Amino acid sequence: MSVAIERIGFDVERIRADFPILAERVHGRKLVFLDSAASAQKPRAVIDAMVRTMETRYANVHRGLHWMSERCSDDYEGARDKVAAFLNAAREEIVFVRNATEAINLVAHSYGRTVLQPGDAVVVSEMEHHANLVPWQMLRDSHGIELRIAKITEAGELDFHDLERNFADGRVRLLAITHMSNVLGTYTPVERLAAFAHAYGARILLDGAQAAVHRAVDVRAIDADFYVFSGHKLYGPSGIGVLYGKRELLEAMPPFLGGGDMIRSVSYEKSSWAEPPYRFEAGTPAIIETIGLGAAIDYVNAIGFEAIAAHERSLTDHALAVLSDIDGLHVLGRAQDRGGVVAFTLDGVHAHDVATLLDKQGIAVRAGHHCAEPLTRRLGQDSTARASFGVYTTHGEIDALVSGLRRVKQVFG
Amino acid sequence: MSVAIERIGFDVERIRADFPILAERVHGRKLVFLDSAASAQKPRAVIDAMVRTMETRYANVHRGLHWMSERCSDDYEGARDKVAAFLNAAREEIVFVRNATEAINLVAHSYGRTVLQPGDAVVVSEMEHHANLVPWQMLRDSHGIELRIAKITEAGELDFHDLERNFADGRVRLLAITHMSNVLGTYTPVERLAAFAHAYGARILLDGAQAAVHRAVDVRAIDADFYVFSGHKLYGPSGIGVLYGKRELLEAMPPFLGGGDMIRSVSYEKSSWAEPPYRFEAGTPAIIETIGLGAAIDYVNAIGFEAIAAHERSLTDHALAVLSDIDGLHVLGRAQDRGGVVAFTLDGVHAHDVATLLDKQGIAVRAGHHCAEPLTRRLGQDSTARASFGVYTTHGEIDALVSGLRRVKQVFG
Amino acid sequence: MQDVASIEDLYQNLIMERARAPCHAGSLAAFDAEAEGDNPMCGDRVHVRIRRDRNRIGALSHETRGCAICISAADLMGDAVIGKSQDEIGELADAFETMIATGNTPDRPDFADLRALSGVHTYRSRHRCATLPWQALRAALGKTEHRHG
Amino acid sequence: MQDVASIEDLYQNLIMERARAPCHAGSLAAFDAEAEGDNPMCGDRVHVRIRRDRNRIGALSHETRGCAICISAADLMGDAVIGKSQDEIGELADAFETMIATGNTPDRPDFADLRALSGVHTYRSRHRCATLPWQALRAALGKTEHRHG
Ligand SMILES: Cc1ncc(COP(=O)(O)O)c(C=O)c1O
Ligand SMILES: Cc1ncc(COP(=O)(O)O)c(C=O)c1O
Repeated sequence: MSVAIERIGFDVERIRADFPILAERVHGRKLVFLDSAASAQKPRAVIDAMVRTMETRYANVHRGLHWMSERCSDDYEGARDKVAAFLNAAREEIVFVRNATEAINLVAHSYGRTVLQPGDAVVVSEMEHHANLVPWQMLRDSHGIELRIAKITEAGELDFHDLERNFADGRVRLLAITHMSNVLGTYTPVERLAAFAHAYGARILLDGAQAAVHRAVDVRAIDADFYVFSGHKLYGPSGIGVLYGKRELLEAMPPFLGGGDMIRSVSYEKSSWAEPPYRFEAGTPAIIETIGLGAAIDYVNAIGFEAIAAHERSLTDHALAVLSDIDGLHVLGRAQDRGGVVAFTLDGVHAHDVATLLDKQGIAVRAGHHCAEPLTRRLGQDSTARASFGVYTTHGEIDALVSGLRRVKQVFG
Repeated sequence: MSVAIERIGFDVERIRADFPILAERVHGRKLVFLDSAASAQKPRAVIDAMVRTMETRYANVHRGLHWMSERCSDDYEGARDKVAAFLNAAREEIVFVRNATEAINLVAHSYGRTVLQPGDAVVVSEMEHHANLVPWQMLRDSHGIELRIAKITEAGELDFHDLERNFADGRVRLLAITHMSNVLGTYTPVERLAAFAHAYGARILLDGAQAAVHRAVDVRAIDADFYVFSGHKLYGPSGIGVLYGKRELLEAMPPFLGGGDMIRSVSYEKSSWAEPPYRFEAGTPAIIETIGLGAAIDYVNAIGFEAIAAHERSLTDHALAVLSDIDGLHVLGRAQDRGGVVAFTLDGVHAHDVATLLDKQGIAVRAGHHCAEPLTRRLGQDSTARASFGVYTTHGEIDALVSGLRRVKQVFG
Repeated sequence: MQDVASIEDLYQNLIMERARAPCHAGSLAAFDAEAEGDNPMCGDRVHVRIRRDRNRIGALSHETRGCAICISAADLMGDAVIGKSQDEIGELADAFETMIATGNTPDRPDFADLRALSGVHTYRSRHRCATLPWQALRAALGKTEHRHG
Repeated sequence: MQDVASIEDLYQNLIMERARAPCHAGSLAAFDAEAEGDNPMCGDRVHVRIRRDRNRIGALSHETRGCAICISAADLMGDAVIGKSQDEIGELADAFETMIATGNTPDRPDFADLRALSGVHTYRSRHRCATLPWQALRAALGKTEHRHG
C-alpha cells in the first residue's frame, strides 16, 4: 500500500506542515488528532484565504457597485464555481448554507412541504446521523408524511431486501440516506441506490458530510437529486455548507428563508423570488467562509482524491489490523467498502473513560453516540469511542492510539 | 463636538490602524470606505481571534471529551457570555444564527407557526429592510396571518397615529420593527414601542442589524421580546448572527432546524429537544465566526459606545451639513434621532452612476434600493446612493465624498 | 493591477451626450414588436419597440429608465441595428456582450460607436446596465420571428 | 498552562476501586424516595434510592450505568451522606459542585474521600459525570421533603 502511495507522491509530513495546529502540544504531549470526522483541522491555505479577504478585499457582496464589493463578490462566486466543479454540477445547482444539517432542513422544508404530500413516504436508513433523521421526523409531525427506516445488516451495510420491502407499496417519494456512515465507516452504493430510487419514481438525497471528504464525488455520475456536505469537515471553515440540487428541482422549489438577496422584487403586498441558487440564500451570506471553502477545495484538489483515498484506505486497513490485536476491543461495523472512521468499544471501560485517558496522552478521539443515537442503541451500545482520520493522519499516530489504549487497559486492569 | 470626543479619548487614527484593509488603495486612490452599513471592515483583533482558533484551539464543540474540543467549546460558549452581556441578557437567551435575516426567519417559523394563529395580525413598518418584511409575507401566505404595514411620516419617522389605527381592533399579536432604518437612518423609540405593543397584549421583535452597531442596546431596559443583529456589521466575521429571545418565549418555542446538538434524545420513532439556546442551534455551528464575534464585541466595548455614538453623531451632523451645500442633492429622511447612514439622490444623475464615478475616485458608497425596495418606492425613488459610517470613518472622508460628488456633477454637468 | 484611472474613462463624451439627449428615445407610433427588459436589482427598465422593413429593422425606439450607461447603450444600439437583418443583429449582440465580458473591442466595421461602451467591462456590476437593452431587443426580435413564421 | 499530567491523576486508586466494586450499588428493598438523573449527551444514568432515619439519611443505594467517574462519584456520595441531615447534605452537595467547578478541595472534615474526585475539574466535559449522582440525590430529597411536609 505504501508503495502505491509513494507512487502518487503523497508526502504526509509535507502535508502536516500545512496545518499549524498539528504542532501544538496537549497535556505536554504531541497532539495526536484523531477526531477529523467531527471536524477537520485547517491548512495554512484556508487560513490565508480568509485573512487575505478580511485584510484586502472585503465588502458585502452582490449589490455593491464599488471595487471592494466587486472583488469580494468575484471571490464569493468563484468559490461557487469551485464547488460546482468539485461535485461536477452547474453553478446554479450549488446553494450555500451553514452546514450539511441546514442543507437537509432546507430540502425538508422547501421540497418536503410542496412536492411531498401527506401520506407520501420518506425512507432513511438505520445508520443516519441525526441531521438526516430529525428533519424528516419534524416533517412527518408537521406535514403528515410517513417516515420509514430501512434496516442495516449485521455487517453494518444497507439491507437491500429491507429497502425493497420499504418501497414495495409505491408510496415512497424520497430516499434520504448517508453516503458514508460517521460511526460504521460504511460507504453506501450510491449509484445503485439512485438507480433503485429512480426506478420506483422516488428522488434521492445523499448526506455526503463524511463521504465528500474522502472521495471524489460526481453528482452526475451518481445521478443524485440532492447532495449535501459541510465545509468544516473538508478542511474548510465552520459556518459554511453546501446543498447541491438538480436544476429542475431547485427551480420548482419555493424559498426557505426570506429576506435580502433572495428576491426578484418586493412590494409591501407581495414579493417574487430570484432564480436558484440565490432564491435560497437570504441575507448576507457567510462570505469569508465561502471563500475559505474555495481555498479548501483547491487544497484537496492539489493533493488529489486518488492519493487521499489511497492514504486513508491504508490508514484504515492498518487501524483495523492493529486494533484487532487488543484483547476486549470490538470494532463496530465490518462493511466491505469503508472509510477512515473506526468506532469501537473496550470491554469493562466506558467510552468516556477511554477518551479522557487517551486525551491525557495527547490523543484526541471522540466518545458518545456521535449524533447517531438510534444507531448506537441498535448496535447495543450507549456510547462508543471513535478514531477518525484525515489527510494529515499518520500510521505512527494509529500506533500511538494502540499504545494509548493498552495504557487505558492497564489503568482499568 | 470634537472637543467632547477628545474628552472621551476617541482617537480615530489609532482606530484606523487596527483595520488592515483601510491601508488599501483602489484605482490608485486611497480607499474611502463609506459602505459600513452594508458590512463593516474587520479589526486586527477579530482576524487574530479567528486565526488563533484555527491555529491553536480548534475542534468541533460540545461533544468532544478532548483538550482541543473543550478549549474550543469554552471559547464558543465564552462568546455567548459576551453577547449576553452586550445585550444585557442571560446566556440562555442568546441563540447563534447566520445573520439577522435567519434570526427573523427563525422567529417567523417557530414562534409564528405556533403562537400566532390564522387571523392574528403582525405589524411591520414602511421602513423595513426586506429581512423584516419578506419572512412575514411568507408566514402570511403559508399560515394565514394578516400582515399590516404601519406608515411613516414625511420626516421618515414612525407615524404613531397610524400605528394606533393598526392596533385598534386588538388582533395584532406581534410588532416587528427596525431599531434603526438602513436607508433613512431613523432610530425608532424602542422603549415606547415595546410599552405600546405590550399594552395591546402584543410582543415586539426589534431588528437591530443597524442599531446594535452604533448604540449600546439593553434588551431588559427596552423590554424587547426578540432582538436580532448580524456580526458582520459589528466589525465581526460574516456567517454569524444573533437572536435574543426572552427566556419564557424561547422555552415555549419548537425547534426550527433539526439535527445534531439541538436534541435531548433521539430514537428512530421520536425525538425530544434540548433546552434553549441549544434547541435552536442544529448541527455544527459557525464556531470560528462566533469566537470572532466575541472578539468584535470586546473591541467595540474597549472603545465604548459612548465614544462610538458621539463620533458617529459628529460625522452624521457634519455629513448632513456639507452635503446640503451641494446643489441638487437631496438627503432622504430628516428624523430627529438618526444614525450614521445618509441616503441621497442627485438631480439628473442616476445613483448607479454616482456610485461608479465615486468608486473611480476610491470612494465606496452603495447605490440601489438597499434591500428596502418598498420604502425606496414609497419615497418616490427607484434607487438612491448611500454613504454610511463606522468607527474608522473620518471627517476628512466625508469631505472627500463631497469633493467626489462635485466631480460627478461636473461629468454630468 | 488597476491603473490610476481618469474618472472620465467610462463616461466618455459620446456616452454622456446620448444619455442626456438620446436619439431613439420615445415610442414608435407603429411597430411590429416590443419587449421590456428590467433589472430588479436596481430598477433599470428598457422598453424596446421595433418596426420591420422587409427582413431588416426599419426603426427602433426605446423608453429607458436607468443610468447613463443603460440609456446610452440603448441609444447606440439603435444606431447600430437599424438597417440590419435579424442574423446580423444576433451577431452584433453576441459581439457586444463579448466586449462587455472581456473588455476587448471587436474588429468589425459594423461595430462603430458601440466601442464607446467597452470601459463598462472593468465594472462587473454595471455589465447588466449595458446589456439590458440588447436583451430586450433579442426578446422583441424573438416575437417578430414568431409572428412572421 | 497544562502540566505534563500523569495519566493516573484523574483515575486514582480510590476511584478505580469504587468503579470496579461499588459499596452502595443496587436497590434498597425499602426506601422513602427515589430519583433518576440522566445525561442524554452520553447515556449516563443514575438511579438513587434513599431511606430516612428520622431527619437523617439512613441508607442509600444507586444503580449507575455510566463511566468510572460517575459510578465512583455515586458511591463516594453514598459514604459521605449516610447519617447526615438534609441541610448538611445540601451544603455538601454545594461544596462538591464547587470543587468540580473550581478544582479547589474544600477544607471541611465531612468531605473525606470526595476529594478524590477533584481532578475531574480539569475535564470540563466530565463535570456532569461527577455531579449527576448529586443531582439525582437532590431530586430524591426534594420528594421526601414534599412527602413529609
Ligand atoms: C435594518 C436591517 N435589517 C436587516 C438586515 C439584514 O442583515 P443580514 O443581511 O446580515 O441578515 C440589514 C442589513 O442589510 C439591515 O440594514
Ligand atoms: C454523516 C453525517 N451527516 C451529517 C453531519 C452533520 O454535519 P454538520 O454538523 O456539519 O451539519 C455529520 C457530521 O457530524 C455527519 O457525520
